Amino acid sequence: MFKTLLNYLGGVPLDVVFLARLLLLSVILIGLWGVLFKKNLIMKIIAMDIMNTGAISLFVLSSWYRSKAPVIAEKGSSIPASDPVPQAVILTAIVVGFSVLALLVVYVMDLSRYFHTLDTDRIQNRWKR
Amino acid sequence: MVNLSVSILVLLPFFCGVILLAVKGRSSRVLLPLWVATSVLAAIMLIKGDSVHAVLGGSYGVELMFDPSSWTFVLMNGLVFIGVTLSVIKERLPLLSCPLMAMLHGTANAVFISYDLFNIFICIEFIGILAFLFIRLGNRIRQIWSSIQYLIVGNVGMILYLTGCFYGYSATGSFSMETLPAIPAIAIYLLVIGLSVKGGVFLAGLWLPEAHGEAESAVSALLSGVIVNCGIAPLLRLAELSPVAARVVPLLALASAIYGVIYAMFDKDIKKLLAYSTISQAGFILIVPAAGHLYAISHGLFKSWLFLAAGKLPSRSFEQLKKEGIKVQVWLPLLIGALAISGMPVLGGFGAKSMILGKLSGLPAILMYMAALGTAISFAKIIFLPLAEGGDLAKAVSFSGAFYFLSLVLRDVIAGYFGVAFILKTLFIIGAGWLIYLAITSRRKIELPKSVEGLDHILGLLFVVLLLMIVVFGS
Amino acid sequence: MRIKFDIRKAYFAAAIVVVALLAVIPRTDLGREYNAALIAAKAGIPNTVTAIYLKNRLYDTMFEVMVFSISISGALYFLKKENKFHLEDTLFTDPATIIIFRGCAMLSFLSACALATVGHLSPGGGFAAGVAFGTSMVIQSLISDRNHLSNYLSMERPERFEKSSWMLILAISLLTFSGIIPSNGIWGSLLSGGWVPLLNILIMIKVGLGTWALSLGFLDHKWIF
Amino acid sequence: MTGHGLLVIGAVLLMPVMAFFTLREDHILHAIIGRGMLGIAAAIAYALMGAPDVAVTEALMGAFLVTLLYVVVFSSGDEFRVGYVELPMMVSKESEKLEGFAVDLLTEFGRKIKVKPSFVPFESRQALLDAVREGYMDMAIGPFVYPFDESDNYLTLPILETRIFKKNGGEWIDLLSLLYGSENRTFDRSSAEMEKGFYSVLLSEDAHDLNDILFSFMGDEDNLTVPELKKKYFGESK
Repeated sequence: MFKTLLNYLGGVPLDVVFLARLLLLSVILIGLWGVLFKKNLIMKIIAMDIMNTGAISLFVLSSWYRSKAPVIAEKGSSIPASDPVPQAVILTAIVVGFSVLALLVVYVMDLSRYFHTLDTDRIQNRWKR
Repeated sequence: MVNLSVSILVLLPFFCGVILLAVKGRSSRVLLPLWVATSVLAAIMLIKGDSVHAVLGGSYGVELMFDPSSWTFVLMNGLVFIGVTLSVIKERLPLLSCPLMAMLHGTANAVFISYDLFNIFICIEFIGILAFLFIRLGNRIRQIWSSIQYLIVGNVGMILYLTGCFYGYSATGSFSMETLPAIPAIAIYLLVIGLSVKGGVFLAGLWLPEAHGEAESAVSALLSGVIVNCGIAPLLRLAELSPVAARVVPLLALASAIYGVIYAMFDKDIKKLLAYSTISQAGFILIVPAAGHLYAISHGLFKSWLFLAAGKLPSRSFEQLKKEGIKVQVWLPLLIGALAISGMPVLGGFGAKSMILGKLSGLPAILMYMAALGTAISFAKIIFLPLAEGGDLAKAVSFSGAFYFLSLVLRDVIAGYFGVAFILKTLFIIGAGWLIYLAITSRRKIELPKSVEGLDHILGLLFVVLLLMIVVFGS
Repeated sequence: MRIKFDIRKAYFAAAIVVVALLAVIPRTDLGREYNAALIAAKAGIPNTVTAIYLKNRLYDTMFEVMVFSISISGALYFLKKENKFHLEDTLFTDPATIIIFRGCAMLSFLSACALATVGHLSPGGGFAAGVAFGTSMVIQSLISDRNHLSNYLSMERPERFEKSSWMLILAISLLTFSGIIPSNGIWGSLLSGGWVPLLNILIMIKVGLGTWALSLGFLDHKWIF
Repeated sequence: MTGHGLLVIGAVLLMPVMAFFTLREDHILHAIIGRGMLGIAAAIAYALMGAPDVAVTEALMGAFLVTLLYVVVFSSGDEFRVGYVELPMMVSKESEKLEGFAVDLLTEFGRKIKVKPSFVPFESRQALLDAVREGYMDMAIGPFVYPFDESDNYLTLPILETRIFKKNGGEWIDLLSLLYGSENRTFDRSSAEMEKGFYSVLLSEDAHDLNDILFSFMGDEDNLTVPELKKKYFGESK
């Protein structure tokens, strides 16, 4: 029943991976909405972090094959499993995303000593006057 | 050969960086042999002129490409670092700056030789962090804000680049740049936008005036000389390899050249003027992808020299400089740098500029000549600054100044393109530029709208430019 | 400079169109489910993800260690510069908390060792192990009183540890690039797969000490707790 | 659409929901909790999609360490530091609770701009003045009077007019510390002549936007906190 409902929604190939990719792209979109519309600098940074998580989860989606972890039991066996290349690559991106974030957050605290409300418009107007 | 060059270009600077971090070293004299080693290695490889494509670490490893274009960028990297170190060699630098300089040098080399999309992502993020810390070292309040704005814009750009990598991998199954033609067009646009944020190209580079205006002169010299080129070098590779990017990048370059020159002409702050001219020179580099690296080395040299000289000025606004005049030890380097950037024949900028303008035809050629004229007009402001007495000529010929001058002249002599027609054309452009400056621009005070440089605007414009690319070039 | 609300709406509308076009791209990523077997055979390690990011793409991981360490030392550069208020000796003196904390510290330390040493056999990464190791050190430093902690674990000794493990990682990556890799050993045994087990442990030490130094920085700066 | 596929879609659906919850409104605490939940939802989704390594790293780094970082930022971010020297009626500590004219004024101000004040006690006036000059304290309240405590390394904002008794030797005492002053400052009122003065809040140069908002907060007429507090504490007798 559920399958027919999904196919009825439109001719687009409505399988699980397409739907998952749609949802993960919407995570990036929500993150971008936060970065553009939130006034407080910390909220902008949290929104940017959400965008980063969305982009990272896209990679994990591309490595998904029957949810089989890419760990090989015996030496020569060749059972089809998820693709390890994007997973290995995205481990690096998670750590890089975290370290950029850690640096940003610590230095925003230094900025908050001068601009307590951390409102980006007020900060930028400070030097336009 | 591959292991030797990787270890010298990338691992040796990292080792020195870690040791300096542990020892808390503060004098940059120690790092000089490092830059010299890189430049010598790059020069030898350029003379040999062969190109090697290596895969590091087996089947799904990282791919590297050592061809003349990457060796030219590496040579520029070495020379700019030598010049900047010579000029700050006597000062006692802040605690973190020596290790950061060593690591920035290693990562910039890694970007120039890399041939793998994801590896470029990691290196450029690392350069983003290093540039953030560099801008932040002089802890004035405005620097805190401009460094945070730089990192946020850079990070959003890099998230777009990462999404582009995802679509690239899911279409072709590998991150190597050889598979670029098979990548869907939208993924190429995402990659181009991500790199143009870091390379300071067109609207995506609007963080440059804020970041340059605030950073110390040595930091701005590194920022403009090396860090901006780390965004531009992969863009050049992209334009050469992918047919889609080959149509997009020149158009972006054209827009960037014109936009940067217009804002440079009417700016009243010398550092902002240099920042806007970096945006426009990025356009010059990218307009002809095959010859881009030749112009990049000249731009890296004279732009970093100009920033170092501009750092010694008493004040940054042109009105004050016009009233007080500047001493000869600052006036001479500024004059030579401004002449070099406007394309004076013997001085570095001429060879590459005439080669690039020679290869263009039709509308792009006219627009680029206009941009060259605009550059001459905007730098006439520096050339016609009055000379105040009391400066001693001896200090004018400083160690780093001589080094820059020599490398600029050598650059033009070696890879020059001295067609007589071009010499006349360039001299005509520079003359016309000075005339227009004296007649019009020096009197009229036009205030261009700067509201576009707000944080939300830059981030939003990324997506507008992305949409324009999709509409104009089709998904 | 009042940002007119409609401009940012226009930016967001452009973003929606771009993401919509991204969503509709047809998927072609089929037929890549046999990579795992190919890589595992060559690297001699069951866990192919660790095989790739510590052997085939070690170049990226080396940059990743650099990025993590530089951002930690960048943050510490700021935290140490700030003048610190006076700090109470111990933060949690209530005995029940101390016992629970000590338990958690031991638990997370054990999980860190498990993740690191067996990282190349079963899922578990050097970085995750590092974070777990860092957390156990942080919890431990929370409950022991400050001056006992400062003279016992003064920052100089871990600082040297951190820098030396950092340099070892760089040295090993240089060796791996130039092909000097010890034999793969018995499939599935603890020491199989060339440098991978050693690299896992080194990354654990490096990331663990980095996280611990960052948290100590926060502790001194009287931000946290 | 196998059963497992539904499970994965469920976990992946959790992520945009958590992302929306995080960015719904401007309160940072909600955002931090939302971010932690998003990290956990992502870890669940990765585990279900057959990527255990990434799930472990995302759970530890993305969910735990990032939330720890934000909590650290939040706990020190949303406040401005106010140093005070005890002065009865203006700022006094009765049984663990601070109250007084200046305290209520700043708390009301903090509620208006959603940044809460944190009061730090100081023993001597000079220590507090140095802290404000260094920028460690954003504001200072207590026995500071407008005409006498003027200095160029901090701003003074007069909030309450009062009488000052000034002796020719330059030694002065303000009305409140004279009437209620607990320390035994012997001060014969006879030889001092009365002058008009204002109790004031000292603002450090660094707190840029705070100063602008506070000046505008005090400036606009229709803000009736000041007359209210005056009636409450001094009953219009001043």
